[in-house]
Formats: sequence, C-alpha cells, structure tokens
Amino acid sequence: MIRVQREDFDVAAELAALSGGRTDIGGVVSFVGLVRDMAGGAAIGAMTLEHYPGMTEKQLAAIEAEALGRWPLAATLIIHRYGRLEPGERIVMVATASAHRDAAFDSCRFLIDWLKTKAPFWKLEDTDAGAHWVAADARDDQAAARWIEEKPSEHR
Amino acid sequence: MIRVQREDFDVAAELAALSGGRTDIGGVVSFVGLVRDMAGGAAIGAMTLEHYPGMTEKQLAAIEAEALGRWPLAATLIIHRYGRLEPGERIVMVATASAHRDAAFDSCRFLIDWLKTKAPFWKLEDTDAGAHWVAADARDDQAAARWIEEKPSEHR
Amino acid sequence: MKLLYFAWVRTRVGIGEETVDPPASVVDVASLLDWLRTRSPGHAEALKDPKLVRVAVNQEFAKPDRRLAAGDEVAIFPPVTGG
Amino acid sequence: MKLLYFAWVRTRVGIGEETVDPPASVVDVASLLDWLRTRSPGHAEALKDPKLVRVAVNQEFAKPDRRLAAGDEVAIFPPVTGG
Repeated sequence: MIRVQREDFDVAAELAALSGGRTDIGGVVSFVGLVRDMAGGAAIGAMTLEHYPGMTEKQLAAIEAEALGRWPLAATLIIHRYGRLEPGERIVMVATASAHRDAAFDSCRFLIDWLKTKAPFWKLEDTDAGAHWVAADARDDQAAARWIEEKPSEHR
Repeated sequence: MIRVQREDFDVAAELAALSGGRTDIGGVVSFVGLVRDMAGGAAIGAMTLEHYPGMTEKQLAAIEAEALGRWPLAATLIIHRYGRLEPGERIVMVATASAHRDAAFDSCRFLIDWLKTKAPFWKLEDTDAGAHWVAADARDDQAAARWIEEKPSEHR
Repeated sequence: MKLLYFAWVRTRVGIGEETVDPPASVVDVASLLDWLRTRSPGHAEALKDPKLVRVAVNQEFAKPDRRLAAGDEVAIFPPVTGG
Repeated sequence: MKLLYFAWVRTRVGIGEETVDPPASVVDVASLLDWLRTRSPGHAEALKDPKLVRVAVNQEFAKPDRRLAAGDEVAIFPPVTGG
C-alpha cells in the first residue's frame, strides 16, 4: 500500500494492519524517517516537503511493485508526508513483511533507497543561516545503485 | 535497552520510547519476529520458547553493547519473549535509532543475526506430526558470520 | 504543452507552472530546455546547466532525447531529496 | 559444581539441573562431558556426540578446553534457535 499525506501517521496501527491476523509472516521490518534538528552543522527550525502530486503516487507504486517482484513479500507499505514538519516529526515510513527475515530486511532497505532517488519530493530547510533547498546526496545515489548492480540476496 | 519477558509488548509504545522527544534521530529501523503457522511443511499449532535465565540477559546485553560500539546509535532495543506462543504472536523485537539510515539498518540486522546464534533460546514446536525441538539453521550461522567477516558499511 | 517547475527550479523561474506553445525547433527534452532558457532571465538562470535538473514527461523520468508532443505535461525539477 | 540442561539435552538427560562433585579427572569442559556420559543412559544419549551440544561456563559460551573449578555453573544445551 502507498499513501502520500500531509498528516502524521500511527506507526503501531500501520504495523498492525500489515501483519494483523496473518500467520504466514515470520518478520516485519520497518524504517521510519524523522526530521533532524541539525544538517551539515546548521540548526534546523523546520522543513517543508514539496512534492509532485500524481507523479509521486506513480513512482511510489512502481517502487512497491518492483519490491514485490523481487522478494517473496506478504505485505508492503510506503507512507510519505509533505508540507511543513518540525524536528522530531515523522517524514516517511516503509515496511515489509515476509515469511523470511532476509527478504524483509532487503526489501525494506530497497524501498527507502529507491524512494530517496526516485520519488519526486524536495526538502526546503529553515536553518539559522536561512532557508535553502537540500542538495541531493551522492551517497543516496550509491545506495540506490546497489540494487541495480547486486541481485537481491538469496531468499530465506 | 534489553528485556526478556513472557508477556507481549506494544511495538508502538516501544518505538515511541526509542525516539520520543529526540531531534537528533534521522531513522529508526525495527524488526519484529512472529510465530508462523508453517515450518518445513508441517502445520504449527503453538510454540514454546525455553531460555536460560541470567545468561540470556548477559548475552543480549553483550550483543547490544557490540552494536553500540560498531555504529553511531542514538538508541537500541531488544525484547525477547519466552513461554508458549501461538501463530501470529510476536516473539522478538529489535530496533535501532541513528542519525543515519545505513547505521540503523545495519545495526538492526546485526542485532537479530547475532541474537539468533548467541542468545540462549530454544524453540519447541507443536506440529501435527508431534512436538519437536527446532534444529539450528545453518543460514543463521552464515548470517551471523557476515558480521565477523565484513566491516560494517560506512557510517552515513 | 503544460510545464511544471518544482523546488529551486520553481523559485528561480518564478512560477510553478505555465502553458506554452513551443516553436517547431522544440522536438525533445533537450531542445525544450534550450528554448525555455530564452523565455526570461529566471528561466535562463534556472536552466543554465541542464545537468543540474531532472525532467519528467507525463510523470515519468525522461532523458534529453525524449521526443515531445503538444499535449505533454513536462516537469522540470532538481534531483529529488525526499525520504 | 552446578549443571544445567536445556531443550533436548534436558529432555534426554531427564532433569533440568543437578549438583555434582566430579572426580579429579574432570579438568575442563571436554573431560566433564566424558565423565557425564558415564552417569546414566540419559546422559550418555544426550551427550553422545559432543559436537551437537554447546556449553556455557558461568553463563558464557565455553570451548572444550575451558578449565573448570568446583564452584562453576555449567550449562549444556543444543545450538540456540531463538529470534
């Protein structure tokens, strides 16, 4: 499932919905991304996430479909917020459930790595040095490229 | 933090406690392990987890300390249940919080991989073919060995 | 042709979207960017280095040689930074 | 010396723990296992292949050459299967 929303989300309820009532799931891996109060040495007062409505949903659905094709997953979830967020607030949650933990770990990391380089979101940080658009991080490109170059680890 | 308990736990409350009120955490990765209703083709009615009180806590604390030494983590959590558990019930939760997602992912996987081979728990499965002690899985040894042979990936 | 701008491309161009009727010289993404740079100082500033921007055509990432048609929705933006 | 057994080692030995006073020949983990096998058919069955069991001395994993003292707590069990 994918969701793009301004509002916060309830991690517990989301995880419960992912595995609730099912008995074929051995492991659930989740990643929750939060706004930090520091970036590159500058204090952040708040952050505004802009996105491209329409394309965002398409890209997230494509990323989710790719994960479902690569790993034997029982369920997947991507939630991404937009709008103004303060330090400590949740930005994004990705989670995967599988019979096997390696599949859950690999696919969860894949989701966030690809999302970081393929989903049309942009961060505007309000810092004590003024507002500025966050620059893309080459390490995110490397993290995403890992999933092109390497085959997923053997399914467990 | 480590906890060994018979009772279930509340994933949401645990995650909230892990990152709550902090603004230096960029990502929280969690793994929740559940009882599956099938193992090696046999239907499982229930499972009983035996452990070695005293040594369990020591081993979990040592595994947690190792993770804290290897990665720049803001918080870590290991909860492991014992006693009788039915399919769909939670067995274990490990979670790590860090400024950087790669550290959170690597350390969370490290915690569960090492726990699987170093924490003194044993599973007795009630299947339709009778009760039997689960055999150790060589893949778990391989997963744990990864963290001996490889250095953790570069901190992000 | 509908154009959308996001993040610092938007702030430099000065508008979030516009509808344009490009000349016949505009056949693909690369030639669209070339033409757009002539439209205003803001466009020129935002698009001065094509390597710094990404383009999506009809909500799919597109390369410079992607052919364009009159009804396309073309979005121009910096490399993404979500997650 | 306090001995603890877990999982199928426990069920094969038939008891979860016992206190023993081993002979002088027992100096390390390996010689303890050798001696224990002589105590009962259950012990012999549980410990017949030392490679199949793991040993902890004072709640730390121990190798066959780990030296033992009278007050040690020694636990014998199968490879762990938690998580």
